[in-house]
Amino acid sequence: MVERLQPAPDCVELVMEFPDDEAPKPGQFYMLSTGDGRDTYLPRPLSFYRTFSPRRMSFLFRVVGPGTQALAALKPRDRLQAMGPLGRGFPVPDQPIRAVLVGGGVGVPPLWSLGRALLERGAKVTALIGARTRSGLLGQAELQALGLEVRTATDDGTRGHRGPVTELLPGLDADQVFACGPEPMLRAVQAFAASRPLPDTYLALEAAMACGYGVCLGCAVERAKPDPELGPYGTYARVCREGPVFRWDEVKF
Amino acid sequence: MVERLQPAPDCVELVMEFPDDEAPKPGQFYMLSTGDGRDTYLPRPLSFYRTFSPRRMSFLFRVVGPGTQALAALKPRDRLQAMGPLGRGFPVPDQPIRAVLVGGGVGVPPLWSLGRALLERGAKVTALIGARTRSGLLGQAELQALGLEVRTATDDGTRGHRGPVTELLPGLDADQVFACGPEPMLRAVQAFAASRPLPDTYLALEAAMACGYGVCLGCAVERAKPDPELGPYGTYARVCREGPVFRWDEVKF
Amino acid sequence: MEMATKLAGLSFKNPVLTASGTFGYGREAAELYDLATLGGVMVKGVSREPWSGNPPTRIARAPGGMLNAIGLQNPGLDHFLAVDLPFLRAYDTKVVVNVVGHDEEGFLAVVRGVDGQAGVAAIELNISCPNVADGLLFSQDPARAAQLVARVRLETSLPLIVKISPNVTDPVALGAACAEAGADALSAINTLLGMAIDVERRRPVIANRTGGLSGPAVKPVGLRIVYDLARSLAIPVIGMGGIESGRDALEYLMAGARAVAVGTAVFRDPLAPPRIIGELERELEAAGFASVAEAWAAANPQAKERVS
Amino acid sequence: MEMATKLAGLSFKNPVLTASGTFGYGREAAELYDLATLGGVMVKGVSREPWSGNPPTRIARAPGGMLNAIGLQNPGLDHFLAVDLPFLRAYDTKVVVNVVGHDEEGFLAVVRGVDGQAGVAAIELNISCPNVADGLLFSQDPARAAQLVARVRLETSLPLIVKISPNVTDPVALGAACAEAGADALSAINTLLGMAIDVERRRPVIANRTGGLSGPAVKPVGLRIVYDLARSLAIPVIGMGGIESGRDALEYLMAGARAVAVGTAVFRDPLAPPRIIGELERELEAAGFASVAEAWAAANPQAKERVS
Ligand SMILES: Cc1cc2nc3c(=O)[nH]c(=O)nc-3n(C[C@H](O)[C@H](O)[C@H](O)COP(=O)(O)OP(=O)(O)OC[C@H]3O[C@@H](n4cnc5c(N)ncnc54)[C@H](O)[C@@H]3O)c2cc1C
Ligand SMILES: Cc1cc2nc3c(=O)[nH]c(=O)nc-3n(C[C@H](O)[C@H](O)[C@H](O)COP(=O)(O)OP(=O)(O)OC[C@H]3O[C@@H](n4cnc5c(N)ncnc54)[C@H](O)[C@@H]3O)c2cc1C
Ligand SMILES: Cc1cc2nc3c(=O)[nH]c(=O)nc-3n(C[C@H](O)[C@H](O)[C@H](O)COP(=O)(O)O)c2cc1C
Ligand SMILES: Cc1cc2nc3c(=O)[nH]c(=O)nc-3n(C[C@H](O)[C@H](O)[C@H](O)COP(=O)(O)O)c2cc1C
Ligand code: FES
Ligand code: FES
Repeated sequence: MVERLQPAPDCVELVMEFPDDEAPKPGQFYMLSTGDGRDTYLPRPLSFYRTFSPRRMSFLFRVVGPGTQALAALKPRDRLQAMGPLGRGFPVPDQPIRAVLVGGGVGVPPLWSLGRALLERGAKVTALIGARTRSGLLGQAELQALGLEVRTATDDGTRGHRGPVTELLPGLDADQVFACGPEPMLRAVQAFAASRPLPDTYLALEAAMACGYGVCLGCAVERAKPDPELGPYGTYARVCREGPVFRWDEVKF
Repeated sequence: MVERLQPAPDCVELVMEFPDDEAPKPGQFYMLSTGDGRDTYLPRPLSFYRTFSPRRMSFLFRVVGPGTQALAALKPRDRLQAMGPLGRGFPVPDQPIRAVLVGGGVGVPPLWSLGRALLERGAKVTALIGARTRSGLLGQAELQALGLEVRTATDDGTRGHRGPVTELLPGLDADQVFACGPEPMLRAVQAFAASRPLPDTYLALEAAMACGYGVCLGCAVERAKPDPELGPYGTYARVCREGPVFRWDEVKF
Repeated sequence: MEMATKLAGLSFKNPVLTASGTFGYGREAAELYDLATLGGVMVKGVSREPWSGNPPTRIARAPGGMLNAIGLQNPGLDHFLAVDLPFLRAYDTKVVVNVVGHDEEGFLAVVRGVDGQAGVAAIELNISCPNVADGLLFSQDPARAAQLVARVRLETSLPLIVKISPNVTDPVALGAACAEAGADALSAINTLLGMAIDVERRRPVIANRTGGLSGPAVKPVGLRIVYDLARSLAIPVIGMGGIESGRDALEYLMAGARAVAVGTAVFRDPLAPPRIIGELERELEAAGFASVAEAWAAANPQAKERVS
Repeated sequence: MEMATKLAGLSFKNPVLTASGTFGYGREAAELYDLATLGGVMVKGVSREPWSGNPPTRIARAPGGMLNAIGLQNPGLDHFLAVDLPFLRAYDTKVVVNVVGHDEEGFLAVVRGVDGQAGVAAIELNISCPNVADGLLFSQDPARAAQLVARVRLETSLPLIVKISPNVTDPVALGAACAEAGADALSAINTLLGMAIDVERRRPVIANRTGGLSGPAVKPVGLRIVYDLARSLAIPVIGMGGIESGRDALEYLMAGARAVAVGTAVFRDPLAPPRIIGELERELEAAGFASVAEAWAAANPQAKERVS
């Protein structure tokens, strides 16, 4: 761990230096383990946020329980275990599309690298970020610094649109939507993709995870259209392996 | 924690600063807890070693398992929980006696403050310290610095007498013997006290402890002469409360 | 915050008790804080005659907890009545007497002895100690447990709490048999049978070979058993096993416990019980509960017991 | 260091296997290291038909471990035989097929299906899964377990391992009934029934309400059960529960296990099994043992089983 930033009262951004330089794809994640604390036996999944060099990147997270508390308590030069990059990230189209990114709360991290990759391919990218209140809006400056247009929404109207961030969607022209955030927000994006329709809308999901690499079957999410060949076995997909990014119509939650 | 010294390959001395200045008596101990590691749920008992000021003292210990490993991994300015001083220490006679202190391995810590207290009362004090090999001899310089005469013994003869440190006892004139160290050594001191006889010989015992303050009954040691009033209940004494210092003829082990 | 709780006809000023065997008879803790802050005190097991307990080593560390095989060392009924009870009686807190015996007569003698004594709020029958030869005798067979409870019931009108073992196939069946036989409440859980191996000495660490596992490691097992008991039985439950914070205490209340007890945590932090009372008050508030009663079984909608 | 171990007529190159359900069918680990380094692989439970498993949330953290209620999601026998077994067969390691069923017929169908298939070294009957409705059915009654084992015995000459539940009053009685009925070995332990409460959502964290506790927290329980089984029964035991280091593995061997399995530890460290093999070699050396066989039951002098 190299540096610790605090972009919001209950959120921490940790900059880390990795021993190898396996470049992650937007939407992929890492399993992070700290020490041998009693409540941190399982590693915790976190999306990577900004990449500064092939071996230096950051993680942005909200402190909600013992795992994120232990991470937040790290001091520069402390070491931790990181496994990754893991999972299937966002498919980045080669054409210069009109993309809208939607990030709720700590759903912003995967959108940073996605936004950058889309811009590199000539896309026109708008990022919508939402939070309960102004101080919870994350990544606005960082996304703007990439060259994205950023609009904001807060539940209490203290900044930007007052209401769910997804209410900004209908006003935009988009070929594809990419979203990451809390379940109700993702459900609203799903509904929007169905209504337009916007088939190439992708959602980054979360799930409780034990392993992060496909062996525990803990991170189940229901498939919308199970493969009939698999029978009941096809009911659930693994968020860590088949996801965390799914097309909007692949999953039910 | 203020400073970390390494007096022997597998031994560590930690200097600590306490928020209060309750002065411990020679032979008393503290229960130390570190972090919330999986194998360090229980605090670990350690005798205090040197006192530098009313609020600054040190602990000297051998690294044998997860508890002592966690203590040894502390860095200056890390904090830890310490409860104490606990237990019944050595009775320090007011007369200027001829005292012999016997310390085996990491049994040396309680002898430092005891030696100092005896010297203050005009006693003539000889300290015998033993170890398996030369590098395991602890506290020689520190005890000499107090003004004690120090003799050494090692199992392999690499320094001082070759053989158990207790073999040095018969050659000395003593009114009282005070001992701390591994069980076989304490048994030899017991036998010596019985043979002379030296009724005022005291032993500092160890036992597996959970609480250190008398409530768990985990630290049992058999009483040599149980109080008949107590019946079977009197079979065992608590090392943490009735001890850790016992007269040689109070306990069987 | 309304912290009072009622169970088995008893009113506790708050739902935090100290667990049996981790608090002696209160003397050591009383040097550190006022015992009147406690909802109640469950004393170390009392037997008819004094017991010596097991030979050392009695303690081993364990991941997230510890093992013990104290073997119920205690000074016996007479000493308890003459010395320990008078000491505890002086505090404004509820004293629950934990009772042990090698056989039914042993249990009955202690129950008769404490019945009617001033300062005894309730009796807790420890039929689930894994560390004495016959400790689990009554737990292993619901019919035997029920017979013991029925006989004890005839000897006392004090509220009768039976301590449930986690080392059984069906704790609910055990609890149901005890309820049927006249128990007013259950306490759960006692320790889990476990072992530690000393690699250097090539033998179990504990002289008794096996010991009882306690501490945070057992919390999920305790929560499950309390939840199942509360869902199936109409008598109240006192929850315990690995409680070291107000949050843990709240989880037990939400699982269906009317009160909780703090055990092993007092070894790491002698002030844990009063600390937990304060933390619980704040946790209740943060979780949006106006009282302990409101938190009761909030995560267990099918819980059966209603106010007693 | 002689690392080989034998049990139930099988020779393992070393005593470290991967535990069922924490390793899938080996595909993910094979991306990370050569499966041939392993003593053996115990695959995720296989049922006659594909099973969907439980709805999420399936996982919760626990002090010193975790809870899971996967509910035995698996692709079923045909898929296993067509896809997974051929994949595993390519590695020079012993494949143990973990078998599950809702009823006797379900178990028998899978046993018949795998019997005689190239690359299957042994069968492990999972009669102790706490996470499916009928999972503990056969564990809770030694007579029912014995009947199942006896029927399975008629269907296969493969070494038959029965997985013992820690959620029973008397694991030795269960093991004895299985041995009597024809089991060649036992594996112990499966997970302990537990629960976690989500205070914010006011409900159990896991959708299935209860889950199985695993990881270091359960190590003392596993050691105790392995020790008791080895002391009482003449058939060998594969020990598991909370093993995360070579030291832990050695403790199980010294308690009386002929081999061990690594489960939950692979979630924290996917390379745990090969790491533990290396560590075990050094631990054996440091403890003065010349072979795995010599360490066997070194802390359990009354252990019964002799070389098989
Ligand atoms: C692929 C992926 C990427 C992610 N990326 C990010 C990211 O970039 N930034 C970010 O902030 N988060 C991210 N998350 C979420 C993050 O992993 C969780 O917030 C984190 O694991 C929480 O761990 P904790 O120990 O701090 O909290 P926990 O308390 O373990 O879990 C958080 C919540 O889960 C419930 N819970 C789970 N287990 C228990 C239990 N045993 N007892 C009680 N309650 C329990 C509670 O409601 C609790 O509030 C991601 C998750 C996934 C799957
Ligand atoms: C009053 C008192 C004063 C003391 N003063 C000192 C002192 O000044 N300096 C000093 O060095 N020591 C002192 N000790 C000893 C010290 O407390 C122990 O060395 C320490 O507690 C060991 O803890 P650990 O976690 O490092 O090792 P552990 O591994 O917990 O214990 C050490 C040994 O105990 C056995 N053991 C215990 N539990 C287990 C288990 N679950 N599994 C396997 N093996 C186990 C093993 O043989 C192991 O080597 C004192 C003890 C007492 C009672
Ligand atoms: C050292 C020790 C001694 C105990 N003695 C008793 C006892 O005498 N009677 C009893 O019913 N339970 C006894 N118990 C069990 C506790 O009361 C409690 O049920 C158990 O430890 C679980 O709670 P905890 O994890 O908070 O300790 C003892 C536990 C410990 C650790
Ligand atoms: C996520 C998970 C899934 C499991 N699935 C199975 C299974 O399919 N069949 C089985 O017999 N045991 C299963 N188990 C139990 C393990 O094989 C093992 O017995 C138990 O977890 C104890 O070992 P551990 O503490 O090393 O994990 C599972 C355990 C976990 C954690
Ligand atoms: S987290 Fe283990 S399979 Fe996805
Ligand atoms: S250590 Fe608890 S009584 Fe002595």
